[in-house]
Amino acid sequence: MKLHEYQSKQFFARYGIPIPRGRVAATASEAKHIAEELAGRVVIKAQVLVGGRGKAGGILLAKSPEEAEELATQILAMKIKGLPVRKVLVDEAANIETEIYLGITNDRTARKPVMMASSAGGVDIEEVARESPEKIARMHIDPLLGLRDYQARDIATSIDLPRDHWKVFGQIAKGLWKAYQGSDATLAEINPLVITADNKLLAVDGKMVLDDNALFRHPDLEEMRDLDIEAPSEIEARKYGLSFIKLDGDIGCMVNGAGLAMTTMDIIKLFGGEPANFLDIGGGASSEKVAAALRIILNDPNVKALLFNIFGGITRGDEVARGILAALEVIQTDVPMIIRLVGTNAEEGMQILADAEMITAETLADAAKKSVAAAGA
Amino acid sequence: MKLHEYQSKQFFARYGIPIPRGRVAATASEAKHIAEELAGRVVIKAQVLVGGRGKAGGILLAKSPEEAEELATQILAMKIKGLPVRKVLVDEAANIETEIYLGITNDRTARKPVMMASSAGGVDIEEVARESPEKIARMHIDPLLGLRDYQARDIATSIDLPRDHWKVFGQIAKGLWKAYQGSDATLAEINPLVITADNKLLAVDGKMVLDDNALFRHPDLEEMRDLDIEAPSEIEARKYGLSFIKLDGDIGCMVNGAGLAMTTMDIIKLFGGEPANFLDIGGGASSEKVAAALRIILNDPNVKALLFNIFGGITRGDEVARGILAALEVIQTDVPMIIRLVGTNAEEGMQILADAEMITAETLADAAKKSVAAAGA
Amino acid sequence: MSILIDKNTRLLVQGITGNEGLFHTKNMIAFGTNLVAGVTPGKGGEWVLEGKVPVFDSVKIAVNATGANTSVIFVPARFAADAIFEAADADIHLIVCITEGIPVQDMMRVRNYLDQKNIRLVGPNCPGLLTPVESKVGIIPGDITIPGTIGVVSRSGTLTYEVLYALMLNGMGVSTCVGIGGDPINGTSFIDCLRMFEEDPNTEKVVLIGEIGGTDEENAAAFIDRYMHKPVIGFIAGQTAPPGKRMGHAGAIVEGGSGLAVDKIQALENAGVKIASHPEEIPELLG
Amino acid sequence: MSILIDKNTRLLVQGITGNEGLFHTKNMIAFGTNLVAGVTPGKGGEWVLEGKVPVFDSVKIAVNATGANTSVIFVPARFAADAIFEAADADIHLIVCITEGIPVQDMMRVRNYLDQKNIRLVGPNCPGLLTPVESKVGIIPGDITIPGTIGVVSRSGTLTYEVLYALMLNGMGVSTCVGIGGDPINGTSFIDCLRMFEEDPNTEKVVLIGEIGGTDEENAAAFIDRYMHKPVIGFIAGQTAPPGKRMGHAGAIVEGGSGLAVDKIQALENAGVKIASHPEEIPELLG
Repeated sequence: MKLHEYQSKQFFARYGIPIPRGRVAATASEAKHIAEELAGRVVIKAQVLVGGRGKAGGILLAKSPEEAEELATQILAMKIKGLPVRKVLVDEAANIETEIYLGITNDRTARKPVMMASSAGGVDIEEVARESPEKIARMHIDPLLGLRDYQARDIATSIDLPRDHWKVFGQIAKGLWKAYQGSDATLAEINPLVITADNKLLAVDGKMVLDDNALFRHPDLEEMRDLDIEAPSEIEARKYGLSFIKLDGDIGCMVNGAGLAMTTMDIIKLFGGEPANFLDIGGGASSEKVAAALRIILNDPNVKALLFNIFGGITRGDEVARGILAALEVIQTDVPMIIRLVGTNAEEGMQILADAEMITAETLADAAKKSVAAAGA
Repeated sequence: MKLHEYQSKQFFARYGIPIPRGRVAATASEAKHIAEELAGRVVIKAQVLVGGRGKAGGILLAKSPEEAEELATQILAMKIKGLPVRKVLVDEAANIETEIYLGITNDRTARKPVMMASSAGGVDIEEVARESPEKIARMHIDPLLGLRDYQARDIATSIDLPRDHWKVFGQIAKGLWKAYQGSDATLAEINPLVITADNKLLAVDGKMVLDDNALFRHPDLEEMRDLDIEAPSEIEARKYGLSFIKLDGDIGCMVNGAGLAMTTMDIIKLFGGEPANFLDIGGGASSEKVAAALRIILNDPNVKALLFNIFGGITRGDEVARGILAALEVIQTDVPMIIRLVGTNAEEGMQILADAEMITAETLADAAKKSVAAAGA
Repeated sequence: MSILIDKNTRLLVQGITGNEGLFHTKNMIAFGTNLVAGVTPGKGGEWVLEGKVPVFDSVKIAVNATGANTSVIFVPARFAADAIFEAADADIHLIVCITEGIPVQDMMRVRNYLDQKNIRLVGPNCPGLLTPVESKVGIIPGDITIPGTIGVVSRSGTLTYEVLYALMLNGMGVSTCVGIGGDPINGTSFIDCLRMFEEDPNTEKVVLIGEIGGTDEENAAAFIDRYMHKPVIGFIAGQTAPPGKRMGHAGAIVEGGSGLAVDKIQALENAGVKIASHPEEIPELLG
Repeated sequence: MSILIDKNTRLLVQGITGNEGLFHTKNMIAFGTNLVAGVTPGKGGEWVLEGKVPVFDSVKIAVNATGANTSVIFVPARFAADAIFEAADADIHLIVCITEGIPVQDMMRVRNYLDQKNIRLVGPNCPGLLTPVESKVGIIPGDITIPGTIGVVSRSGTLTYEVLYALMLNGMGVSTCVGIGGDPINGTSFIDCLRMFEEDPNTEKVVLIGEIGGTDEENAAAFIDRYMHKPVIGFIAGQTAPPGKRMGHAGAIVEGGSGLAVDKIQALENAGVKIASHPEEIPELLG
């Protein structure tokens, strides 16, 4: 789950990280009021959970409250990469001398958090990582000990930070670590962390991504979830505990197990089709869950065929079959359905579906071929 | 540094440990008001930093606010093991069914904190440890990981705690761990942790000892220090960074280094004398510090002789000698002084003291013998 | 005939009285696993499955009473890290964690702790292990394998069953199948299993089933290139997965251009691994 | 001729630009210690003692530049644990911490961390080590020992000097003197040193100087009884110390009836150790 810039920065501030004065506004007149309070140049920043806001015109500088209102009006009317801008952050404009990158994420390979810093801040850090990895200093953090003071100093040394900033930088780095750990983040970054004209460190932009699996520990953060970022069908799916991702193809698929679901998508493509979604109904799915999954897939008008691929283990073929029948009683559809049931109670499942006019398949390859054919018909 | 019962329990409550309703009072009328608020039987408990309050009559039960006032008057007039009772805690009386001991301390040998629990709570746990150690369950805590849930359950199992209390006991154990860790304690204990007649767990008495070396991290706790527990001379000594402990003998000693100071005490005893104090002036002591140390020792009217034993390393003999002279200019004293200076700048030191009419000694044994003789004269 | 588990495995089930735990305990016993004990705190003294399996309050007590040497964990995600610590501290030397959805920072602490000791964790978020005829630890269906000489290692669940089933249909037997799980931080890597299969005298060929996310397959390719003598057949799921999206498994995500299926396939092919274009092609490539 | 430090010791001083650090750096160099570098964060690039010793910003940089293999720490107590971690993570294999007053919970974390690695810490709250003629790491005065075959290990500072001085006055030389420090949680125990002295071909006899508090002397007695062939002479300070009071050293306290001098003396005597009644008796007992 991603946090907005303003949420991330507020969270950082709790841990002693200096952030610009500012507030979030949902209307242009609010933005004007905030600009009046801040008295001076302000930055109006679109709060959307995608990168490239700046290039899209979502970050603008206003010299007066009136201009702030005008620009906020303009930004609040925008969509950036398809996402509507519902809020803007109005921040005091900083006089930036230097831009630094500072972030913490999980290093899967090292199985430790890693702190990364670069004197080439302010831009896309993944681009820096690709094109000049030597510009990024990396420091693994022992998850049992946490970030140590000397490590923060080593990072400061690595990016040639002037010595008079080491102390505050150390506090910021420790604060970022505590924010990361205290929220079960998978990413916590300040980009840019700037040195201002009056020689202060300031976290001008911030980003946090939280571990969905740990949100039970952070109900306050869970409440910050922005649903705009997800397709309505994905929100609906989460309600039912389904793992669903909408794609652009025309062959819907319902599979049990994530790896098998990906494989089903891949094999559809392999035989010339395009999957309309990723959908894992999980282990031991109930008929209600199956019915919900079916509704969600068929809600997509692009879907021209639907492939069920169920390898029964914990999931029982008869239960899945009953779910499909239950859903089809409610939903009227002409979409051809291809079904492959293997494993636990597969035969019973096939019997239940005997009257449902479905195309059956023995193998996965066969099922994929038949689906591609059905979608093309 | 020890915390009072009421301070410890308030600290425990911050970490979710259930404590009885109650407040501390410095006067009997305050105690009466608190008893009125609590409406019911209350316990009046002397707040002094020594054990055995109960046996000394410092813990009494009051059935009415009037009785509370009366008993508080009585307790506030007491001295327990020489310490004046300045405050009483007025707590709602609990209906106690079972008394449990739960504590955390440092295990020096294992180099880990250890949680201890016993179903034989309410009494002196050191006595239980001596006489029936099998009644104490012990569980080491990994200082890098902290107390884990399963460990709290294992402790509960070990003391045969009824299962319906495991969950709350686990929260209390975790709370105690956090209190211990969060305050840099060397001891945090609940004794007794009781099961009440209405089947609730309640921390009826609590004790915390903090690590003096870590108080820089806890200025709020440092403020709670009760100076009554220390001899005025010990408080004075701490101001000057001197390590001083008052004893009952008549030979004062001033030594550099803790081990050597103990050895000096031991050798005085070995040759038939009794040391009046332990005093370590520390490494590289300044003449100001030496002068302060001298004043503190000579303030004790029992002192009949004073032995200086200085092994110069970082501490310089001449500096010590100058400190002694400076102090003797201010303090009038007839106490005979024996001095042994060895090591760095010892000769210079002895020259400085040449006119001071002091008894000199070459060896430690010689110094001790001369001191004993001087005190006996 | 196997790696990690065999006839000598004495299994303990953590979370045995839950629905899932009980269901799979029954299946593991039916398979023939030597399942000696269960643990559910607060239910010590009970028995499950008509008195077949004793339940204890803690792993330590269970180990002392039954000599269990392996544990399989079915407890809910928020308690699972603690269950792993408990098993590790009770000197269980093989811990298999089925649970899905453990917070990743919990797993980093667990993994860094276990690395100090000599304890193997398989999973979490995995189907466990199966050695035909001898022992099954986890939830892999017991009726889709026959004994043989093919070692199978996979990050997936049902996709693994698909492969096992295809092998069986083609008369091909398995030495041991290990599901290492779909989480970004887990206990056992492809390399760990490849090394054991390489050393196992009864394994002749290995099937490796990877998916998008991370670099475990790339690391495996480097290992195969340098150290493996036995043939390895591979399959990588997620070629059509969009970047930046978690494909069900917490670890199945392409991030910052890393973790792509195409790179994994390339790395494995460079190491001499034959890559199947879909699971049912695997028996043919093993042929 | 020694344990732990010798001519090959390449020493680095953490906290070199502080008063204490600088003072003792000068003394260690005067003694002949091969002192190659200093570390003070923020002062990298400077030199101290008229250009004799380069100062670096971090231990890692200093180790890379100078090949230091041993570190001595003079930084203030609140930063000392971090300094130990820094040295440990830079692969310094012998860390000597002079600093007094480190919080005990910091030391528990440090010690448990170091135990996972193969790194020896001596101290904290100790005078360090001295091998006559070869190397001095810490603050033991350099002029109160002559080379010889007696190993000295002690929890104390000036009391140790007292003993060294008495040995010298009696013409007795020392192989290595180790001050293990007066804190309740430290890096090196009596047993660690006894084992090294037992194995050191140039040590013939050992002097052990203990004090009240803890059970390190009792543990040493058990070790001596079972494994030591070389004679050990002991002295225990604090026979007259009252219970419950910390006698200067954080670790010198009799608690709950444990840590008494009389018990330590008894244990050591039972193990065949001759106990001196005061320090100046030690040369006689070594006789």
